[in-house]
This record gives sequence, structure tokens and C-alpha cells, in this order.
Amino acid sequence: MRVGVFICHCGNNIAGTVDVARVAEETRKIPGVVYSTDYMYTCSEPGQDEIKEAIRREGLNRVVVAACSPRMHELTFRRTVEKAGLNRYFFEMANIREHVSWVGENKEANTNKAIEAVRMAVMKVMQDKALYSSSFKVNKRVLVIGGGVAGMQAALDCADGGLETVIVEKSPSVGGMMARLDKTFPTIDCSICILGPKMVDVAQHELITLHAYSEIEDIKGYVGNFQVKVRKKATYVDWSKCTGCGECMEKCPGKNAYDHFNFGVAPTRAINIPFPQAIPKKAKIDPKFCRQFLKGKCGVCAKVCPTKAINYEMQDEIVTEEVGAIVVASGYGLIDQDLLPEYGGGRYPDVITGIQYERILNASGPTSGHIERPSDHTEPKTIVFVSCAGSRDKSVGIPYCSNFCCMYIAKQAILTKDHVPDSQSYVFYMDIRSPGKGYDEFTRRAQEEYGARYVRGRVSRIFPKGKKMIVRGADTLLGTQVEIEADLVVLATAVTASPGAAQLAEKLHISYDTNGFYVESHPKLRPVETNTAGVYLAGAAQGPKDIPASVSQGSAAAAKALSLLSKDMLESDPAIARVNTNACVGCMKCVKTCPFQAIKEEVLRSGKTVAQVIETVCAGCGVCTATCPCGAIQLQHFTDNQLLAEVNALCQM
Amino acid sequence: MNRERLKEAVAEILPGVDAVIAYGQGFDAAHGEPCFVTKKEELEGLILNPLCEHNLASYLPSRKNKKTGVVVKGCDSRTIVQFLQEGLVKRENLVIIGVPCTGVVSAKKLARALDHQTVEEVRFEGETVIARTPRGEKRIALADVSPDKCRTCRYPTPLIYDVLVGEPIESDKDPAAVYDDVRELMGKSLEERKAYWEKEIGRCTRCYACRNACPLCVCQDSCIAETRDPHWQSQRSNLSEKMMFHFIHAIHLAGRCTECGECERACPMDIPLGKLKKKINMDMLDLFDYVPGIVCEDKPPLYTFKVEEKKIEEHEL
Amino acid sequence: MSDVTANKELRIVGFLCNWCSYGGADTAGVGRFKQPTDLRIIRVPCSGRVDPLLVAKAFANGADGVLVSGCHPRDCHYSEGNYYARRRLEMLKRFLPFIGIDEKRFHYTWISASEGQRWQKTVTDFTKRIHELGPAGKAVLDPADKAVEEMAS
Amino acid sequence: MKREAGFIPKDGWNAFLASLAKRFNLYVPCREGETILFQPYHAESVICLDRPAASAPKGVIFPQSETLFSFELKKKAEDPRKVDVELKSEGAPQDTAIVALRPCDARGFSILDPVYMDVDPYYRSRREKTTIITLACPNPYPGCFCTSVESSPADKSGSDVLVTELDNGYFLEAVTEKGRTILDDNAIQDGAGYKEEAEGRQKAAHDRVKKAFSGGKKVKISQERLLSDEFWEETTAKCLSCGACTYLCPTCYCFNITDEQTVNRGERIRSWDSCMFPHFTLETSGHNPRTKKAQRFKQRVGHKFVYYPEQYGDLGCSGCGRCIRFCPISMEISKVVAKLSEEGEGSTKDAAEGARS
Repeated sequence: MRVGVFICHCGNNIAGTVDVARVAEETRKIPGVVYSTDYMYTCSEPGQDEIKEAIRREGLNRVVVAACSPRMHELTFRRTVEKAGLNRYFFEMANIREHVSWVGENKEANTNKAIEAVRMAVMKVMQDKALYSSSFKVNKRVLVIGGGVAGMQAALDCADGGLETVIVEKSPSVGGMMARLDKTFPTIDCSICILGPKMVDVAQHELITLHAYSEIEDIKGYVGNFQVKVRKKATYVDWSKCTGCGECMEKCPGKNAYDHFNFGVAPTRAINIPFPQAIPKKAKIDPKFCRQFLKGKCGVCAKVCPTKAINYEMQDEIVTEEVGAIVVASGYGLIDQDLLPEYGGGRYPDVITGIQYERILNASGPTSGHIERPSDHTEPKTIVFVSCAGSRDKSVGIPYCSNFCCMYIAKQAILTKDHVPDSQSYVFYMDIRSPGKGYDEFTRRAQEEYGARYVRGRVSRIFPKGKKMIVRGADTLLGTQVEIEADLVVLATAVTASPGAAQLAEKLHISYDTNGFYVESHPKLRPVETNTAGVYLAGAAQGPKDIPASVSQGSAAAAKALSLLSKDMLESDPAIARVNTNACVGCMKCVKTCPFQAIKEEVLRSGKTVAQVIETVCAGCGVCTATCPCGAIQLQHFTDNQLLAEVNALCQM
Repeated sequence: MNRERLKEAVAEILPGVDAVIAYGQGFDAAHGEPCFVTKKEELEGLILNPLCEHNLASYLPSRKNKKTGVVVKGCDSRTIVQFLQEGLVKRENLVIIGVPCTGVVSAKKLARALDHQTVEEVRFEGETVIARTPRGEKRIALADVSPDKCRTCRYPTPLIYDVLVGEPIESDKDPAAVYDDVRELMGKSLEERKAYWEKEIGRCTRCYACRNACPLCVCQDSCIAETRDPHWQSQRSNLSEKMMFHFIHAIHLAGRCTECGECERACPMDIPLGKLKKKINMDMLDLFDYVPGIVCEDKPPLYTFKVEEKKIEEHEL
Repeated sequence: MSDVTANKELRIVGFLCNWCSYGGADTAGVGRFKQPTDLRIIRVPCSGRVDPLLVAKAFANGADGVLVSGCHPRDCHYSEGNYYARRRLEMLKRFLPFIGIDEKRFHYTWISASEGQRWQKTVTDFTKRIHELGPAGKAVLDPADKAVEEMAS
Repeated sequence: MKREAGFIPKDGWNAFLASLAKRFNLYVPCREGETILFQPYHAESVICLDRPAASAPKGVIFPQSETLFSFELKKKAEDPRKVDVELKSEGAPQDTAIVALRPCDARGFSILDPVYMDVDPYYRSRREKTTIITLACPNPYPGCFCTSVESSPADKSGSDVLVTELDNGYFLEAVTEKGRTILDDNAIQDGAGYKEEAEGRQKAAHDRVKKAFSGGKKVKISQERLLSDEFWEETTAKCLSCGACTYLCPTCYCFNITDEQTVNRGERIRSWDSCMFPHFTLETSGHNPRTKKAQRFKQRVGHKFVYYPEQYGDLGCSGCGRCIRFCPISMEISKVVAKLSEEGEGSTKDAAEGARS
């Protein structure tokens, strides 16, 4: 055994609190170590060359690098040793930065800890076996979860790149939040006018299959070969017949159905097409409000439908899609206003949310673009905008900034002035966050050209007084209490993870942070990947984002999927379970505990029954190894003997 | 326990099986022994009395693909149920002769009661054992020389059988008492418990009689106590290695041990090995409401899970 | 081992799952959350890989404390590994004191990749506890060996 | 001149042990729970003479596991390619005595001697340093068959002193020079007068031992049966293939050698092994010539009653009966030998008669 060890200074990150020279020196005393040195930046190109050179010069057959976390650079160095002709698994990393130099204060203790960490790695590397990956076919189809702007962008890019793409959208139409916006900052483009064409492209692209009003039921498989069960929820309208003529909606007597698209600004019909530009433009029945379902008699829509598309008996349907990669663009939600009682949103009709205001401003909205108070449909003259309604507020469990509220408030203030020239807008804010291109100029215009009055401070309470809403808050710049008699109050309610985000994450085996947003595999360097191979993130599902950020992340995720599926075969990770058929007694306990059904029974020629691992299905968790009583099934690279070598290196000194 | 009816039952199934595993007379009057019957002539050698202490089910997994008849008491039948839970035997290859049992004799305890003299004759009158040694005849209450498992036996009638020799018996034992011995030891201090096991397990010679007698030690020839890959244990005969071996045995039996007592019975050093497994069983019962070897459809608790574990709470520091 | 550290450090072994807890320890590092230096970390793919026997072996070899940490339930990278771990490790925790190993020396918990502070707190508190308990004492000799030693002395 | 026979009154026995303990590492049969084991003597030892110990005192001279030598790999940081190996061997054994073992156990050593004395320094040095003070067996115990292997409850082979318990004391016979030095002690009275009483008891015990097979050392094993697979399959169907028989046996001497190393220290360990274990014959290639317990049990019986005799002209068994007494499934080696012997099982009866006449 000829082990070479390289101790990294990482500039001062490690060398600052660890005596790297001593670590290298102590390491030389370990039997089997023939070369040990310290280096300024081992991950740098000269650093890697030094490793390759040493492998040749010293005839090393095992390499240990003591540096940062293997989660950071293990792959880098595996490639390095491979380039020098070693098997990539004849390599171990000792984490002496994140786990030592950055967290320990006493240099001597750190140094000692580093020495032992390296000793452990050396003992492990001497137990390592050469592993070789095998390759398997990939399914060149992509699943996009969510038909918002991020999801559509990802789908269009994948499809344009030649990949069959499936979109699964929870609501009856694609478009997501952007479809509900009136204008977009900072250019004041008509939102649906720029989104509409994309929606049409999605509908018309021959490589895109759209499952609207559908949800993910279950996901099995692994990168390159996922099996996805999609639940197509019953619409009670046969979409293959529905032409979207709208007759049914006209005649429907169920006039007070909740309008999800307009966030309940005004009621809609029990059978409805969510909005004029909907894709697909199909009607669906909301049984919660439909007389046929509530009273068992009505059937008006069935009578008037020219294509006899109505089917009250319709059931949910499960379809299975096989894909090789998945883009998760499931979007975001908004804070439950009950958490903000002091504002009275939901209690007082004239206290509304930003997104509701978008619908009121919108020409094709319930008010046809005329600004009016929900309570008495009069035109408001004094409008107060409250930013950070829940955002950056630990007391409601939302420590983070919702990212785009400052901008849309400025936009809404501008639009308000356009609609009602004699109106006055007030904006309560904590800070104005407008870092994007042309953003800060935009918020200034709102103040300077459109006369919106910005008050720096929090609103403490909102309550009605006659027809008015009293907004009481602090002006922290003037250091005084302010009270404004408003006709309409708009709350920039906080962005949250979309409802059901956690359940979806569990189906995908990806992780989510304490706020419910999905976790990327590296915040800086792998922002659209997840820790599950073949699953990528796009849009606000990963964290609050505005349109351009969502669109670019959609394209980025698509690029990842495209590069993954550009190959016909994928390399399987050889660090999977393997069975020693001599030792296996065929008790099949491993079969019972494998989370992936990756182990099956096999009868050898000798007639002996043993366990057999299905290589492509095994994900390498090692549950089987911990289950097997006779140590016959061993997770490669984390075998009993390899872990025992580490334990013994620690606890027998 | 009716020997004649047993012989009939065995004779009946004998033609259809590779062998019937029953009981014969052991090397002396105080011992029974397993007896593999393959020919009618061997029927005469069969015995059926409280000397039938062994758990004959132990032989079944190694005969998974051979059609086998086996004589089981209530306690032994739990082993078969456990086998079926784990798929270690094929039901269709088993012909189970069940024997209701009111308690057996622990050869070890009998030897003690007879001061380890050579035993010339043993008779049974109801609940009394009558033994003759060179020192004369001695009458002993069966309860005084029966294994601990009998004292808390809850299943005197086999839970699974094809033929039942004798009438079913109801248990009159208190279920709560099953783990009294474990509770007693847990009542002692940590140091006392440590000392207790150091003394008991210190006697271990690593002869592996406990392991080989254990019906649920599936590994047998592949036991990790002896292998180098994986290399869990050295061959040193010091206490920590002995401890480690019995730790392995206990952990591997977690939620599987049917408390048949074979490990203790087989141990030439009289180490109370059953206690180790019983302690874990006690916890399995508390945590997962699971008792091994009762319901064929059950799943051993460590080979399954619940997303919400009612009894497991986060441990605070 | 240098005298300084030899005297004040105890032997604590941690088995951390790669995806959550090891990442959590990394996050703690990136955040420079200071911790005691006793703990040594062994990286495993999943808490479900942690065979209770590994913990036993560490104790048999003289570890003063053993810590196992995995992904939070529902959040396992392998979807189910930590559920099996939870059952095995709970069983182990209850069994250890029966054979004379203080269950306080063994702790298992769930820490996600984003919970750097939680990791810092766990390491700090567990190390504190082990120091309160003191050294576990070397693996015991065979009674016979003991006696022989006595005779020799 | 040194005494050939000695006598110790009952009340002098403990003093005798105490005086031995001053000169020797003394091993005595102690009660450990319900079992009796040979353990180092100390003032509080609960000594038990009334039945044979569960395991033979073999381990005192041939330990269950011993460190043949330990090693340390030493390196200097300046020259990491160079490794110095430092070997440490165990210290020389101290004067040791085993007291109150049974003649079958003592005979066990005389069966181990020809195997190890000339070739194994570890065994030899301990054997030479050890004095064996045997207690004649008052009566047989379940499974005993010493007379069938031409031994007896008062067999002297392997012993340095043979002690016979009498009504009011212990009669000591010196068997070897070592033995005479033991008797050369003022606390021990002259025993000449007790010889007759002792011999009477010894004879009585001898006659009570059940004869399991005839022929003694010359027992004729039928080659045909020895080589018949069916015979062994049938005989061992119930065998659990554990090592209880071999590990309790006073004459089994098979061992395994393993190296244990962590980082830079290690040991070479010799430990008991058992022909009943499949790993015993497992070859590096993975091939195993004895995968069946039938093959393994045949080896054990064959070794003791055919191969060992062929090599050393004596049986490899002292008839202590432990392997029968402690076998979890009552495997009866003496019965197996009877079946193997050409006279067959029937022979035991007339053999017993022969013994009576």
C-alpha cells in the first residue's frame, strides 16, 4: 500500500487555525503513508498537478486530501486521481475546514483533530476497493411540474431542444401568477400580452403534452428513468369535446362560485373558464357551488352545451408518464391573512392584497380595469400600500424578504395615478429593495413623477371609521405617529412556499428548507440542481423570485435537463450494494427493508437462493447492509470493514 | 402427553415426508434428545414426556426444501410462526404435529436437584418427577425443575399445527410476569448490571452452542463473529470480545426472538443469555406493540416502520 | 496525541448522513459556529446505514460517547432510511443500559443541511454531557486475566 | 530421601492450598454460579471438589487465546518510506500448579504432550513450569467412560501427584519428581499407612464406571462404517455443529492463528479452533472440503479414535464424558464409537461382564 496525503492550507482558512505542517509530519509516521505534504490551494490547477505528479513520482496507489468538505471537492479530486491513472475510489477526503479549522478555536486541539481526521481517512483509503460504473439507457423525456412562467420557459426550451416534454399544472390553465398580473415592472408591459404568446406556444408545440388541472400522484425510479403517476382531476366536462365557447358559463345559475383566478375579488359561475386567454380554453365545473352536485338537479349547462361535453359522472383519472428528468416549477403561495389580524385583511372588504389589486387594475378583470372599492364600488381617492405584510417578520415565522413587493407596489402606485389622476397613494415601507436593472429608477419615478408618498415605518393597526379605513403607523424618519384616512388599503402580503410543497418534495426525494422552499444542491455553484440526480428547480418554488429571475432559472433548468439527456446512456454510480453469494444465507431481510425495491431473490446454479441487487435501481443508501445479519450484502465504498477501519482508527489508540 | 397417539400420528405422516423430527431417549435417563425418524422401526424409540425440552423447530430452516414432519410444543410453535413471518420455511413443506404441554424438565436444573449424580431412572406422576440415582429415589415437583420459560408460558397449546396430539390447554400464567426477571435486573444500578454481565459472560468460551441452537440465528456458517470480511471480532477470548459476540446475537434477534430458551439450554456455562433477548423483546412490545411468533402475517418491527412512531420521542440533550 | 488535548478531550464518535447532517455540520462550519473539538465525524450515506453494531463496536473500543445524526423524518434523501434508523437506534438506546453502558453516552437526532446552528448546539451540548459523565473507562479484562494480574502483582 | 506417599487431614487441606499458592500461580476448581471452572486461587475462592469442572483445565497450559508476539511499526517523519518493525514476545511463564483436576483431565495433558512438547515452545515452557496435582475420582458422573479408553478414576498419567480423598483426609501419591518435591513439605504427614484404604476406594470407583465399548486402546474401528456417508449423515442429523464438545474437551488441541492490527500496532494471536466449525477448514480460495456437519463430526471421532492412535499409539480421548454431558442434543461419542467398533453395540454388555470377573 502506497498512500499519498495532501494537506491543504486553503489560504488561511485552514492554515490559520491548524498547524498543517505538523499534520503532514504526523501523517508520515502512519504505516502505509509514503508521501505527505501540505499545499497552499490543493484544489487549484497547480495543486491538482502536484497530486498527479506525486502519484507518478512516488508510485502512489491511494490518495488522501485533507481540505474542505467532500461535498465541495470530492468529485474534483476523484477526477484528478483518475487522470493520473488511479481508480477514482482509491481516494478519500478528510474534512479539516468545515469540521475543524472553521469551528475550533484552540489551534493545538484543531491540529490534533486534523491529525486524527487524516489518520481515519488513511485507514479508510487503505480499505477502499476499485469500483467501476456501468451504464444504462435514459428516457429522453422531461417532466415539468408547474405551468407558470418558469415552468413554461423550461418546457419550451426543452421541447425546442428536441425533448418530448410533459407539463403537469395544478390549475385548469397554464400561466400561473404572471397571467394574473396587470402590468410588469419596470417597463409597464401588459403582462398577459407578453405571456399569452408563450402560453399559445406551449399549447401548440408538438413535443409538449399538457396535463392541466392535474397533480403528481407518485414518482418512482431514478435519474434517466422516472415513472410518474399523474392524477387528472375530474372537470365534469369532456375537454375533447369542449370548444370553450362559454355558453355554459353564460347560462349557469350558480352565480356565486369562488373565483380562484381572481382571488375572490368577485364571484364567478359554478361552471367557468378561468379567464379569456386560458390555455387550455376549456370549461370546468366546481362541484362545491354547482346545483347539480349540491341539489342533485339543474343540468342547465348540459342542456345548453352545443357539443354535449358535460359529464356529471366524470371521475379522476390516473395516467403514467415515463421521463428521464424532472423540472420542479411549482411556484409560490401567499401568507394566510389570519396571521396578520392587525391589518384586518379578509375582514374589511376595503383591505385587499396586492394580487387582488392586480386583478382590479386589469382591463379583463372583474371590474374591467376600473378601480373601485370592493365595499361600495366607489372610486378610491386615497390608497395606502403596506409593504412587508408578513415578510421579514419572525413573529409570523417569515424571516425572509419576499423579494418583489417593493417593485410591484411602486408599479401599482404608478398605475393608480394613471387610472385616477386625482388620487393620492401612500406607501408604508421598511426599506426599498430595488436592486434590479432599471428598478431603482422605477421606484424613484413612482415618488418623483407620480407623487406617491413613501412613509418609512411599520403599520401598527388598520381599522374602519365610517366609510374610511384608518391606517395607523409610525414614521420612523420623522419619529412621529401617523394616521391616514384611506379609501382602499393594499397589503403586499408575504410570499410563502406553495401549498403542498412538502408533500411534493417527499414524492421527489428532494429536501426543503424551514420555510418550505426547495433546497438547491449548492447555493452558489449548483443553484438549479437538487441532491436528487435528474431533478432540477425553477422559479419561486426555490425561493421568492420576480419574472426575469424565474424565466432565466427556467431556462437554466432546461439546459441542465438537455445536457443530462443529450447522452443515450448514463453512468451508474458504482457505490451501490453488492452481494457476496458465498456468505449470503438467503434470509431476504434486505429485500424487506430496501426503500427502492432494488433487491430480488435469485437461485444460483448450485440451487442456493441468494439476494441480488438490481444495479440501476439501487440508490446506495446502505439500509440493506445494516439489515444483513451476516454482512453478505455490502454497500460499496461504505462497507463494514471500511467503516470499522475508521472506528478502529479512532477508538484503539 | 400421550406417547401412543404421537406414534400413530408420526406413523401416519411418515410415508409423505423426508423425515419426522421427534424426541428420543437421551444418553441417560434424565435426558431426552432430538430424534430423526425415517423408518417405521424407529417409532419404538420415541418418547413424549417432560424430558422433551428441546425446540425441534431449530432444524427446519436448514431443511427448507425437504418435506419434513416436526413435533412442537406451544413455545416451539412460535418459532415456526416466526419462520413463516420471515419466509425461512415453506409451509407446504411442513407437517406440524402439535403437542399441548404443561411444562418440561430442564435437564440442568434436574441435574442440580440430583446433585449431579448419574441418573438410573426417571418417572413422571402428574406434576411430580421421580428420579433414581445411586443415592436412592427422589421426588421433585416438576415446577421446581422446569425451565424459566415454562413458569410464564402463555401458549401451552401450539399456535400452528396440522395434527394436535392431546387436548388444547389454556394458559393460567400471568402475562405481566413474563419480563419480571428483566425488570429485576433493570432495577439494579448501572454498575451492578455491568458487573452482573461481566461475571456471567466472562464464563463464555465462544463455543457458539447458543448460536447454533438458536432457531432464529439464520447466518450459522456465515456468522460475523468468525469472519474476517466483515471483520467485527478478533479471536481473542477477552471479555469485550465475548460481550461483543453476545451483543451481536441479541441485536440480530431484536424483535424476532420467540424466547424458546434454546440459547440458555445449550450453554455449557449456564449463562442466562435469554435475558438479553427478552430485554429487547420487552422494548419491542412497548414500542411497537409486537410479540414475536404469534401471527404469521406480522412483520418483525425492525424490518418495517411507521412515518409517525407513536412511542418514539425525540431525545433531548 | 499531545498532552494538552489528551488530558482535556474525550473520545466522541459521530456517524453523520451525507445528505443532511454532514451538510448541516458543513453549514455550521461555513457559518463559523464554534464547537468543542472532541467529536470525530464518520460520514455515511444515510442514517439507515448505521448498524447498531457500529455503535456497540465504538463503545467496545473505548469510545466515551457516540452520536448518530440523520435527515429529519420525511426528509430522508433515500425516503425511508432514517425511519429504519429511528427504530434500530431507539432499540439500541434502550438496550445499552441493560448491559451496563450508560444510555446518556449515546444520542441520536435529526439535523438538516440548513441547520448549522442546530448542529452547533447538538455538538456543544452532547460534548458537555459526555464531559459531565467523564471517561467511559477502558474495555474490561477477562475476570481470569484480572486475577492473573492480581497474582502477578 | 523424598516421600512417595503423603497424608493431609481434612482440616489441613486449605492450609496446603495456601502454602502452594505461595510458590505457584495456583489454579483450583471454583464454583461460578452453577458451574465449576478452574480459576486462579485466592483466599475467597469457593473451591468445589465434589464433581468434575465444566471445562477441562487445558487452558492453563494451552490458553483459549494467547498472544504469540506483538509488533509495532515505527516510522520517522524524515523518511516515510522506511518502516521499522519492533517485535515483543510475551514474558516467560511463572511456576504454576493445577490442583484437584480429575485423572481424565490430567491424562488430557499426556495426550497433548506428544503433539506439542517437541515442536511448540509456548506449550512446552508452560507445561514444564506446571505441576499437576490430581484428585482421584470418587465415582462416575453422567457420561463418564474413562475405563473404556483404558483410563480409570485413579489414572496417574499426566499427573505429578495423585490425591485420593479418604474419610478423614487426603492421601497423596507422588507420580513424578515434581510430585515428590510437593510431598517434601513438613505440613504433609507420611501417607504410607493409608495406601490400602486409598486403593480400595480407587477400585470401587473403577467398577462403577459404565463400560461403553470394548477393546480399549485397541478398539477396532470398522473401516467400512468409518467411510460410510450414510452412517455419519444418520448419526449427526441432530448435531448442531457447535463447539461445546471440543472447547470443553481435555484433549482437543486444534488452533487458529490470526493477526490483529490497528494503525501501527498489532498482535499475532493463537486461539482455540474447532473441527466442528465450518470455518475450520475454509480455504483462502473459498473452497471448503468439509461443508457438512457429517464430515466434520466424522473428523472429530476419526481423529480421536483412528488418526491420533495411528500417529501416537494412544487414543485421543480420556473418557471424561464432558462432550456427552454438555452436548445440547446429547450426542454420545462413546456410543458412536461402539457403533463403529467391529464388535458393534452388543459388545458393551459382555465387556462389562469381562470387567466384573
